[in-house]
Amino acid sequence: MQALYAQLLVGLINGSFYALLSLGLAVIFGMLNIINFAHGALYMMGAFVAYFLLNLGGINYWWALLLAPIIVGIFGMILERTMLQWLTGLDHLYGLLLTFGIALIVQGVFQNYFGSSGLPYAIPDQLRGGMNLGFMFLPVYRGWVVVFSLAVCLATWFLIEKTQLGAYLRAATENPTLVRAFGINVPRMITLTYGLGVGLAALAGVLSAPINQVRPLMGADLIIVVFAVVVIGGMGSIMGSIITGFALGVIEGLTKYFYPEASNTVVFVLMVLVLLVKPTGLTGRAA
Amino acid sequence: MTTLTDDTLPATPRAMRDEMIVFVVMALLLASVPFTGVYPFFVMQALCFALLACAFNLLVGYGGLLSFGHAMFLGTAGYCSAHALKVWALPPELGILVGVAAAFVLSIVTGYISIRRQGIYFSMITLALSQLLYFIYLQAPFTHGEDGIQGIPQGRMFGVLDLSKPTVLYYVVLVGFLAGFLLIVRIINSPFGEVLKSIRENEQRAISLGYRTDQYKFLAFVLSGTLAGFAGALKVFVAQNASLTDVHWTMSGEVVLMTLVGGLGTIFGPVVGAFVIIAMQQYLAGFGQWVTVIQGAIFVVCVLTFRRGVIGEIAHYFRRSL
Amino acid sequence: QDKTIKIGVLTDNSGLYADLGGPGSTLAAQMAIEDAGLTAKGWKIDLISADHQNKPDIGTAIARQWIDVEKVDVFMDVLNSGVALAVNNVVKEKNSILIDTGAATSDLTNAQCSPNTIHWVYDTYMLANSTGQALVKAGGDTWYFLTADYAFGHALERDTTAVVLKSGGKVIGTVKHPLNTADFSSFLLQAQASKAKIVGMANAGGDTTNTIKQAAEFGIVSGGQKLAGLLLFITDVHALGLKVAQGLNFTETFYWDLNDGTRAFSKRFSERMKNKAMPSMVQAGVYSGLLHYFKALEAMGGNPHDGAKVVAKMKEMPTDDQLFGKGTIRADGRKLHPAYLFEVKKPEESKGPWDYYKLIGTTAADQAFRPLSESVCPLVKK
Amino acid sequence: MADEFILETEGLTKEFAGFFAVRDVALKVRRGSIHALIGPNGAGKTTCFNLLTKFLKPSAGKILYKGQDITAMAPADVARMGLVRSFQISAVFPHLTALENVRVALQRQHGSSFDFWRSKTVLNRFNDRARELLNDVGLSEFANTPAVEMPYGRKRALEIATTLALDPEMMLLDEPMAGMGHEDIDKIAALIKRISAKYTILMVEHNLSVVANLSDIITVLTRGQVLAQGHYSELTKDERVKEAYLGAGHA
Amino acid sequence: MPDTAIAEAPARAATGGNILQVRNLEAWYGESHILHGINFDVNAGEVVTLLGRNGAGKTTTLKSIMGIIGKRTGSVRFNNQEIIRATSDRIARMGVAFCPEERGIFSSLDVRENLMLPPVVRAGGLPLDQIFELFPNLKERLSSQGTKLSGGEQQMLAIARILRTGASFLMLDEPTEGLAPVIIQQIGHTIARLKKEGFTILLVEQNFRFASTVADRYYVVEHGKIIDGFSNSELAANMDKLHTYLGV
Ligand SMILES: Nc1ncnc2c1ncn2[C@@H]1O[C@H](COP(=O)(O)OP(=O)(O)OP(=O)(O)O)[C@@H](O)[C@H]1O
Ligand SMILES: Nc1ncnc2c1ncn2[C@@H]1O[C@H](COP(=O)(O)OP(=O)(O)OP(=O)(O)O)[C@@H](O)[C@H]1O
Ligand SMILES: [Mg+2]
Ligand SMILES: [Mg+2]
Repeated sequence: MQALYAQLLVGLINGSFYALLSLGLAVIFGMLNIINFAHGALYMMGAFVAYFLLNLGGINYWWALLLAPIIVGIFGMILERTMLQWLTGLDHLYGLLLTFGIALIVQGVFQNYFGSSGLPYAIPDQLRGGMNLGFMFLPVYRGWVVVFSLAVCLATWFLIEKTQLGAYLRAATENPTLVRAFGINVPRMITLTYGLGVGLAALAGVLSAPINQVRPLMGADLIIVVFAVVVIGGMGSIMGSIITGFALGVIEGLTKYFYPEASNTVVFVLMVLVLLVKPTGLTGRAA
Repeated sequence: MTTLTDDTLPATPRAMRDEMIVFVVMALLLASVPFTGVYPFFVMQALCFALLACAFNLLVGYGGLLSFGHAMFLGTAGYCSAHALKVWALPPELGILVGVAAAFVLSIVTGYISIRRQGIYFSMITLALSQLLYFIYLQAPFTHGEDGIQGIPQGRMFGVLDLSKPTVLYYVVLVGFLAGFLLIVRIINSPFGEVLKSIRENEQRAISLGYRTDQYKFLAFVLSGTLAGFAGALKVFVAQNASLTDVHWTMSGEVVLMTLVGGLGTIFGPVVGAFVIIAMQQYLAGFGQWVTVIQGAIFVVCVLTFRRGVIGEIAHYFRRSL
Repeated sequence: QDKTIKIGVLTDNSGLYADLGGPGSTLAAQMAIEDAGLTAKGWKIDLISADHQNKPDIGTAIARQWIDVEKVDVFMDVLNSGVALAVNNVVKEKNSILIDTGAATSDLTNAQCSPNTIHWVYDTYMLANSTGQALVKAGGDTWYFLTADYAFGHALERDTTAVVLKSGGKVIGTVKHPLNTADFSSFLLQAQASKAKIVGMANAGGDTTNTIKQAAEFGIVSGGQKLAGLLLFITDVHALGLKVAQGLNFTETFYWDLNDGTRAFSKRFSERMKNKAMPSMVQAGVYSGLLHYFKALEAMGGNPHDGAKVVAKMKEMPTDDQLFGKGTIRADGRKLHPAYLFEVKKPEESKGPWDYYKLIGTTAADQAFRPLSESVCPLVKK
Repeated sequence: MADEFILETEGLTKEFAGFFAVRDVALKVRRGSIHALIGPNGAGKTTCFNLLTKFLKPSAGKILYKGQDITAMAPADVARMGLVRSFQISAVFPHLTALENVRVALQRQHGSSFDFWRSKTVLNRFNDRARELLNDVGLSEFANTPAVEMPYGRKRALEIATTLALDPEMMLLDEPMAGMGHEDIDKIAALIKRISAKYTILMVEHNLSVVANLSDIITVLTRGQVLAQGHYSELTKDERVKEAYLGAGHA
Repeated sequence: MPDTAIAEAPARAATGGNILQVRNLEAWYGESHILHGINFDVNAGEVVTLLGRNGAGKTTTLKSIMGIIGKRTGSVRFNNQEIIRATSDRIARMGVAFCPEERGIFSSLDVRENLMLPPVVRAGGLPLDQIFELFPNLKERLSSQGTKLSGGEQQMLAIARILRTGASFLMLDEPTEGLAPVIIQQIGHTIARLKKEGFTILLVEQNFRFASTVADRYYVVEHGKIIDGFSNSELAANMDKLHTYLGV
């Protein structure tokens, strides 16, 4: 029984990464209609930027948490301005391909310069060590990850769903020309939003740097699962992907305990089931 | 769905004549490969992928259904054929049949599950199904996991054609490809194909005309899946192995790329696309670590500048449908 | 007599394994050509390399083309078991040569052995054997396995379990995790709860490094358990950093700091590497394997372009080089040399960059690999 | 009696999350008549159409078509029984030519729509009939024009031709004249008049002169319920109808 | 607050005189040349109606003014400022509002969000309670998904949402299409009232009967050109010509 609690908690921790990553993806998909295949690569960049900040600039983890998303976000905005922008109004597929190409380039460049096995990034001193919870040993850093990502998720949700911004964005996805004709500078808004989504990916990257290796392919391995989360949550639904992210972490944790062989598969089984029962995902709007 | 294909092109009788001319030219070019010194294995491999891409294109380019799991048919047929040839020691023609049958059954099952889903959800459910299958194949004993099924005997087709001779194998693969290709062209230009196109254009309207659209989409899915399986079965003879690569999602992605690079919804596009991508993989293999960067750059350039794909751009330029 | 040689380095240039093979393997081949001194004696040696992207079908396609069009005589490196087995088949069919220094699968010299293939550096049987035996002897008699859930992981676990049991140890549990798992905390918690003295990692690549990193976080090692890597390379340790990797036990057959010979070569090698990395055992194997190949050709007085014949000659001659010392090649194609059990140093023990290992045990060449009596290879006469 | 009325509904109701778009509607459409359904915006006319053609599931009530209960049928099957609709927002196959648009419907009628092994040249046997239909709606010169490139009014006409190709027994037309210029309106009105000899027509339309000229009988819907039914001349005198629909200014 | 703004508006109109001046406007959809030199003026406080057959280019004219046609040349001056090259968001913020013929209701937004979507560009828009008074249906369906509205309700919503923004120059493309006679009358009243409050309106209409109740002046568009123009008082005299132009 104790072991079960431990698995639940661990699942929650993983869930917070899924939530954060799929949140960024959901923002970009739901608001901009871009299937951002480069998300994994940008997540990886977040981790690398944190690494550079520390090792080249002596800038610590806490600043990295702020700076890396901004730096990668700006990179994302440049991508949007120079490339993605030209795809508005076209089928999803083109955005997917373009971002896939971008992901290949980014990963390739990083691999070329930093090898594929990765670089070490240490847990910040303040968050080192762990607590014995009785039923498990909880590393402090993991606790921090859960709390922090939950806060970021909720803040993003508020920004998009509870302010006018969300409505502008959704409308702009449907008919950018008309929204622009209402007096909103749609291109700028889209660029900023893409930056926001990308920044969220980078933030997840910084958070994961001390836990996982900082490797060029760290995001490529994750991206498909994160896509699944977004789909299960209902594409483009912010709250849907947050909840699904956390829930999937927990379900995966339980699978790892009861039937570990299936823990990579469970997400896809879940996805098939959810889509069969609710064709637009758990909280999805009609397609 | 916003249009993926270049629909500004006319579909006139002239188009069908153009298609026949290009087809004959293509067949002659391919038939002369063994005499040109071009390396035949490369061409054979490309032919298998070309057939796969054509099958995929049938579904997306004409049925409007973007499958993101087409590798599952390729891989399943590959594994089943390989197993039949190696373990059951069946002759090549039966080995192919086993693979195609497996893909056929799989496409019925997956089609049944996925066909009612719309747009991006269809893509995602096919992706999920193929991922499920990937993990099953990763663990199933008969696939030999990471190592794959290796050293598959090529055997004698119909007891006479010695497939271990590259030239014989080449022509067998070529005939297989051309047959598959012609079937696809016929499907596209058939009464069924017309209905499929109209469903893609406006499904609600098709329903209101009394079409049970799910049935048409299902048939298209099964045809496409089975033909993709045929490609997978042929590929076994070329590569002489069946591995996880063929069921991984990146393979499904590659098929999409091939089709797009060549021109989605064009008849010859997927063939050209397959050749371009396979050539890229072959010739970039020497570029060391820059391979992925170059590949990525090519995709980016393609999407930004020649969105209609090679054939699509040509067809558009001459205002012909190819 | 024809005195031309063409060498093909077929490796992973862009993926997961690019650091331990990749461009470093090509460099090692280049150095072997330079050091062999054959060019001065009128030989003409060409070197090409390509990226198989870890895909067996790309691997076989390149292999075929290299043999048919480029006239490549010998394939080097070929890491990734799936690709290696596929290339092994092509090489046999076309009577070429494969000196595999990168793949782990012991099938290359067992069920799938071939008169055209030599497996140079290490294999799964040897890793399991050496690490398992040494750790049990050192008191690690209870084991818990974290096993990658596919053929490779299963084989590694099975072989290690056999060794552990034979040496008097006990396996008290195992958990199978899927390939490419990002998070191991669930599995580590189970390993921790088992209280086994040794946590054996029957996995590879990113799975292994992630396990190690997260084990440090969950205090596995500081809690008194020992981590045993069954397949790990110096490049992994470098990537992890000593803080995290310290205390790890695992087996390699080459380390740059073993003796003067290895140090001399490694220093030259590292100077020519872009990131100043020391050679991995795979890269070292490329160098050593090629030198032996050259020796055989020289003894034959020219290149007969007949794979089986050259390999037979190579098996006849004893091997000897700076990197792996004296050794032999068995009938099944297995190259024999000693295996070393290392422990990763604590950060304070390390005297400089790449100073990572303490040697804690050596298994003699004739003990390290699968005995011929257990072999099913048809080339072995019984 | 089932013969007299081709379509009947009993207690037809559609609720959207607490909002009754259609409530307890009993409609009887006489065979061979032109029956108009009018009412203020949001009265539930389109919803009624959607219910009748099964694009929506009724929350309650029963639909009888040719004496048969079709309440639980699928939309395509209803269409196959000869009950065919047009859409309020024009619905054509945009990248097919006008001829092909019509042919798709003919093809459904005459089978061979699953034949994937035959050449589509077999469809040419439908060309004559398709041209005839296009001619009927005045689209002869557009036969080879893709539908996207046709002006709006022509698209409506094309939609009607496509519907006619199915040789339905009953047609539901949702605002067939919306957005048309005057000449087109007259053309389509004449067309409807002509085809009504053969088919039963149920039609929604806001253009009063059209309604007045064409319809045999009119049902007025407000807030999902039937307010009145009768001939145009009767209804224009009805105060309730004036207030709810026609407006004060209407003479 | 709104009151003062409304009070100011006529003053602006009086001094400004000519509010929109279109000269030699040409426009293309991709390759196809649609407008071949449109010339007309709209004075402040007027209701001007563009008439013409289907496909004459009326909608294209409005879109070109709004800056949402890819390629356009010529001159469009709004309040004496050249806007032919301005982006549509800038034009909107100058006080031009556009209600498209296809309505452009957003399906991912509910009715309230649709209504509140266009940002207020200046004071003087209609307050919500007045809007609901005009279109009671909307008030009832506030939390319904935008495109779930009936055809006519969508039209109401499309008009309502630009009345809120305070733009003083409105371009309405066939606002009565698909509306019940009662509502059409109401819209007529609304337009009259807006005019009184100083709004300027450029209208495109097929429903000539409706147009004649609100318009001050007419222009007739054919094949991408203005071929005629007259004021309401000259209407009777021009009826014959109109017949040939429009087939009324
Ligand atoms: N899917 C739906 N969900 C919720 N409400 C709906 C839905 N469809 C229609 N409604 C509501 O039902 C009512 C009736 O709509 P309907 O489209 O039938 O009106 P109508 O009579 O055709 O009007 P119009 O003449 O304007 O087209 C409207 O108030 C509309 O908002
Ligand atoms: N997106 C487009 N691409 C190409 N041509 C177009 C497009 N939209 C309209 N057209 C063409 O431009 C011409 C003018 O169209 P416009 O919509 O301005 O006409 P309109 O006067 O508003 O007609 P209606 O009364 O039918 O609304 C028509 O011939 C039409 O076919
Ligand atoms: Mg309606
Ligand atoms: Mg118009």
